[in-house]
Amino acid sequence: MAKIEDLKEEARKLLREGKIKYVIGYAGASNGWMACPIFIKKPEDVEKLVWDPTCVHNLSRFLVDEKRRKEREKQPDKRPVGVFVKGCDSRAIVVLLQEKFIERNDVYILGISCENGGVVDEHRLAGKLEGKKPKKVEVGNKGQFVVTTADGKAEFPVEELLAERCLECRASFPVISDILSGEKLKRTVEKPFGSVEKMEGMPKEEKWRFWKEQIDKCIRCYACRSVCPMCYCDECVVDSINLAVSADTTAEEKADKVKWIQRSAESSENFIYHFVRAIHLAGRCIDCGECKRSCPLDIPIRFLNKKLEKEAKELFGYDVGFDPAQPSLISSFRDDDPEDFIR
Amino acid sequence: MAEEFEPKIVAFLCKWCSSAGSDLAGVSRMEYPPNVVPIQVMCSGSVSPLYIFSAFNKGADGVLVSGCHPGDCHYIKGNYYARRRIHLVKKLLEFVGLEPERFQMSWVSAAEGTKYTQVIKEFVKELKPLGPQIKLRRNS
Amino acid sequence: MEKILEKRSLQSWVKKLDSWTIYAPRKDENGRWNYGIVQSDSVGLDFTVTTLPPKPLIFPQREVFLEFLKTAGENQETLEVKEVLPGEKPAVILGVRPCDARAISFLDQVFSGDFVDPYYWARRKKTILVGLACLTPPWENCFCLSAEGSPHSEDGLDILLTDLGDRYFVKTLTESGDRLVNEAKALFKEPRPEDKKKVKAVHAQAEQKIVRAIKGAKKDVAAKLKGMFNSPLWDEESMSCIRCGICTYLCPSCHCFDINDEVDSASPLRGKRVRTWDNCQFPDFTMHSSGHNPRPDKASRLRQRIFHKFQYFVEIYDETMCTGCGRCISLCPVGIDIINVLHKVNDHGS
Amino acid sequence: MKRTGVFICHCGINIAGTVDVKEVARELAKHPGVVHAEDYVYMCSDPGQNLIIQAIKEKNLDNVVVACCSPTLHETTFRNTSKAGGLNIFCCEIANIREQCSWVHKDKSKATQKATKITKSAVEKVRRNESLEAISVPVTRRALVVGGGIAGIQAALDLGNSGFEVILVEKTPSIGGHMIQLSETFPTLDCSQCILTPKMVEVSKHPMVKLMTYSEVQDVSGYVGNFKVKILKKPTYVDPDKCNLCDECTKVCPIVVPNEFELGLTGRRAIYIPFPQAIPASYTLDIKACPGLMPIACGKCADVCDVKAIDYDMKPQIIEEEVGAIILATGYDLYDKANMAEYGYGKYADVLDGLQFERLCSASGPTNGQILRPSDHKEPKEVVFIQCSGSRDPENHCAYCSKICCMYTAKHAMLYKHHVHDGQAYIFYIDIRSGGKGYEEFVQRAVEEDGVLYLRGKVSKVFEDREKLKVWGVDTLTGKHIEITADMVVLAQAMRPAEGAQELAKKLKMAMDKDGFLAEAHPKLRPVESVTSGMFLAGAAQAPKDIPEAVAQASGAAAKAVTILSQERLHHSPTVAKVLSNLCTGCGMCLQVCPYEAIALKDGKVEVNEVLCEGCGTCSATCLRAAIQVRNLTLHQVHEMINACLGG
Repeated sequence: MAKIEDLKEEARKLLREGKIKYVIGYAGASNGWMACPIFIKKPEDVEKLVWDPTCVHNLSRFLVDEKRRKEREKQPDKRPVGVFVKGCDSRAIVVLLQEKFIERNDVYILGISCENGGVVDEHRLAGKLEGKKPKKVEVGNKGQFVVTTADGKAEFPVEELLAERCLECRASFPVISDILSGEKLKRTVEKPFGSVEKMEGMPKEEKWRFWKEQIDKCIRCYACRSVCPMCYCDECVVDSINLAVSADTTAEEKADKVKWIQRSAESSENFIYHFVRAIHLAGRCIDCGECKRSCPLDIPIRFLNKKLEKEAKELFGYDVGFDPAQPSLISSFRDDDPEDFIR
Repeated sequence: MAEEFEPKIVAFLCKWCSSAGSDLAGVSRMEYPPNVVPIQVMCSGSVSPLYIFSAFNKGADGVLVSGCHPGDCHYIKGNYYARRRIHLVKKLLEFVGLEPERFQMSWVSAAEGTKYTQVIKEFVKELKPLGPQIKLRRNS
Repeated sequence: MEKILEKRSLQSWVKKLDSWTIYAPRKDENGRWNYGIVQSDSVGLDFTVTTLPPKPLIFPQREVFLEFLKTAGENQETLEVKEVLPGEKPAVILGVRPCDARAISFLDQVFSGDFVDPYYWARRKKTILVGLACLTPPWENCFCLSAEGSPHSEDGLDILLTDLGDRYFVKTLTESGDRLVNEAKALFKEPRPEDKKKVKAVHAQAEQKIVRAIKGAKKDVAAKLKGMFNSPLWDEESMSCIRCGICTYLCPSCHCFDINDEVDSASPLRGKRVRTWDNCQFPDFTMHSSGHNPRPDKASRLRQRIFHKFQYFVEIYDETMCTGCGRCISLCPVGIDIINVLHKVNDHGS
Repeated sequence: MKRTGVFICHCGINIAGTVDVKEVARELAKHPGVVHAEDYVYMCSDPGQNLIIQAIKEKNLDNVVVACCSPTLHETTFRNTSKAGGLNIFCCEIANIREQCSWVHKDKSKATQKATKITKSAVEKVRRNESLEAISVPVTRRALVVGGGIAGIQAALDLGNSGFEVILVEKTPSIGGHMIQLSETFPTLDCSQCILTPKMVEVSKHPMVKLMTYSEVQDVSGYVGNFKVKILKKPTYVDPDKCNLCDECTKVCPIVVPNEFELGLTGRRAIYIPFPQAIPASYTLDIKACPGLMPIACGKCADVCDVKAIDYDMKPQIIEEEVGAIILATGYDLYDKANMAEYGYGKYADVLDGLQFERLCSASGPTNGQILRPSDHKEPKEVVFIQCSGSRDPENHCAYCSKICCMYTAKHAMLYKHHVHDGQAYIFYIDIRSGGKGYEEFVQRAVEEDGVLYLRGKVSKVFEDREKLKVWGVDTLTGKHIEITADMVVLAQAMRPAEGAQELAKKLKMAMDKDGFLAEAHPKLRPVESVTSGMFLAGAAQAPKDIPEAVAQASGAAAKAVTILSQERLHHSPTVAKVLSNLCTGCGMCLQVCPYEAIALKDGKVEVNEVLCEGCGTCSATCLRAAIQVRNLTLHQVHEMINACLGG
């Protein structure tokens, strides 16, 4: 079973020896029962690190910030940063490496295998607790989830509380790491795309009604793209492109910026935004589920990405986030890619 | 009597094959419905998904991307990238419930004026019963 | 005036209010509450807290200011401009939490002064806010008391309801409130002395139940902040920030906006001038057309959020622009906690 | 806002018959930025063009849209007109309202609406065009030819004769390639060496050709017109200027290794001359075979050399050259017999491949032109030739047809009969492919005059049985099992790209096809050009070919190279990809999709080599950040065009 103590010891050692700049990990939060990201610079603070099924965040997202920070600084500290990763998070790092956004020695990867577990889904847990507030969620000795509330402890089978994406996860262990805790258990997932298949089965108009209702809710707070380690563009293409400005850009050109979508959070504009994000994540999304979790309006954004993950796999035999050397999904092709949809 | 619905279609035609094929249809005085407004691009591989989404957003009832047949690309392999990219876009649009007929891709060579005509005729015919595309259209 | 309304009469009251659109909290499939238009027979007030505050009902995320159309004749061009003022039916928002109502009173101040915003006020004047006092904190991160509010604050409200078990204690606070009660006079009874006593008691109890608080008075925070513009604190506290807009878009008192022309057609030139919410946490909020960004990193953006709420706003309006609703704390995807940040501000340099 | 003029051509009634051109002009006049809109009966006529020039001057136009026929017809015309009016050629765009509108529609009102949209779309585009001038780069007027076989020799000669300096690089000690190993050539049966050696001599003596044998291309950088090449010159340890070809050294050399030129049928010494007619005529000391380059280890050759031509201290040299064009003629090798399990993995001495059989037939070969079994030097009385050995077998070997085997097998059978009159030749074949001048007649001659027995079918097994070879096969025409007890079996092995050619192609960043042959830029229209501008293909490096085809392609490649070398400067369309480096994150996806290797990563951002870029725009559709876009067809331009096409 994954033990965070080994990783903590390693983190402490690395910090003490000055081999890494800081460690990105999980700690208890002040705002509720879920863990939150923590940035540890001193070896004595390593104690604060926790590992439990509420460690949902994909901490590789913060490697993007680290890169930006280094770019801004005149004399950047180029030591690697330590980062705790689950299986899905590690695959995000693989994609970042694949796209040369970071280099392998920018990061010291502290991997934790979810083994047969994963992370809890807030809504599923709330459903189980019927109004009671959770205080803590832990993994019990038989792998079950133990939830502490004001009324004491309650136990649940893992499948009942796991996030849907964890139930569909085919590699619950880090595929790349410098130190690994826990086992690389091969899981057999009967329906890795079950949730998407359910939606595919809906009649066309029902699909549309579902998505229209969901996308109408969007207020374009952009939490989905902000939390996403793959959305590392300095400026999203759907925003007016400001960064393209150079010294020779004329005022007229500035005024004549391309506007793919309006700022208004209207249905049509929201759709385009979510389409663009989905298509830009095709072959890049590693299904960490953070976009869905972060959405304050519970839009199931993950399905759009999962759908394209499914197509990438089924149409093009493309697996995301296992091999940093493979060409990207959309910058490669096979001679026999299907073309039955073409006239 | 209400006027018959005339779908608005944007067609992205690659310069070397499909646009040339469309020119051939013209030279041969073939007739097809005037619903399609063509945009000539250098290669089907240069058609960004943004173009397609944007066309629907701006009120297109249908969008066509047309390029050279596999193996015939003027730029060797642009149409292979297009094939993959466009396929993904198509799957995505269908996933949210857009009618599959609204977004199509074709291979039309410079010699296939007849095929171009046929593609347009069929496209228009398939779009007519669907009525205007309001799902993704701005201000609808 | 002070009245009693039996809980079972709530729907009958709403039924009488047919000259208003009635908004009340509704629960979605994920268990989240949000305001929506309701019919009298589905009105209920057993909600916790809405994800979005009632702010968008008065200050919508998108507001059309004017429509324009340029037509070219043979020799001259004509430009038609038509102002579009909100023309919706008057509205009643039922079940406004006191913190959210207080926030609307801040917006009232912002949108008046030297320039009275006609769009804001067109809606605001036609909207009646019926509040519901909190008897237990609706969620774990409420801190209204230390934000100079209270679970039964009356600021910004037209009516405050207090749940007394089988009945609501109804206190009207404005003429509009009175009018709303008078629409169904017969349903409202005079309160008994024990009702009044009970209201006081539950209000006092409610205050006791609030666990979270900002230590330190607003003046101290504001003064402290003045010297902290260049503090390394912002960098540290913003480490986990992901630059999303949840904290601000969902804040009941944040009100920054952007104005854009949405062009529907180039010839003839036709479109709308539109105001949309904007968000100081977005990198492009302060992006200059030169490509230069004076707030280039998330530290400077977090600093802006705190300074605006606890320093700049205090200087102008003598209020902190925060009512302690706790949304930014509970909904932050990475657990950034404004109370913690303010505590660190307070501890700064000591 | 830029001032645009719109000119709508009637094209007689070709356009005006279906499109209300006046209406289009009226609509366009209302379009923002359009300050002038007029129609005219023939815009391409002199008066029509003068209208445009006049309007540009009088109305102070910044750009022009001509709504007329397809841009393939008059784009150049009107761009030149605009230039005459003082505008950059990119300030003019064509709206195709004839081929794509008036000629294909009948409903006048709808055609007019469509023509209006097409024209507005062109206005939106032209307003955002940049004024650009053709990209111009100087040309290094020399060429590099890689590979000294017949294709390379021919290309080098053609280039040299055109007056350009050529560097001909050959990796082995002598030029000549595989052709010099052949005995006779089909269909004329003239002696291969007799026709090739004069060319070898010519190229080696050519004043414009610098011959570099025993040399390999190590690295190529730069781009069309401006390549920088690093060539490794391997040491031969023999100074060719001093060597007088006395051959004393080989007599004392104690080492014997298989002779490559004779395909292992005989041996050679560690110091050797590849074959008598080798060019350059000089010895090479094979460092891999030599016991050591010092007198202590052996030193016999140096001792015996009177002219002191042997220099053990000779070092490899890296020679840098600058060239403007490169021709690759790296040739082929035969598919290794060791891959053929069914034919004995090449382990039976009397199972030969085609090149070995050539050497047996050759008068200068190991048997002096007598056909004898390698195992016992007896004359074979029954010889089985197996075609498609390794070719046309997608499951186990190569999927493609090696093209020349049908012909050379017929030749082999014929030559065999000419040598062994009482022998019998059998040929197992799948099909006979004898397309080519005189080829079919040649095959018929083998059957009719020389009594060669053609058996349609595949051989399932070859095995040794009492000093003979048993060949089992099926005649698919009769369906009968066939067993032949043969004295010799000759395999028409498939042709593969030459050893090392793939590594070289990678160094040169040249595309290869799925079989490892070098890929041509277009299978039909650009068969001698590679995908990389300035690099050309000749001979079997591109695909299996016979001698005349290889020679023809070599001359074609040379002519193509001359189109570059004959110019002082190269001009290239400026509508190429441009990087917005603020947005680029260096993910390299554009680099992966670029068919021309025109994009490179530098310091975490990509850069476009404008000379190599053809402006296809696949990079721009791939980029997630719109950080790479094609000039004058940017995402923004297309966005506005879409809007105009939809009436917005």
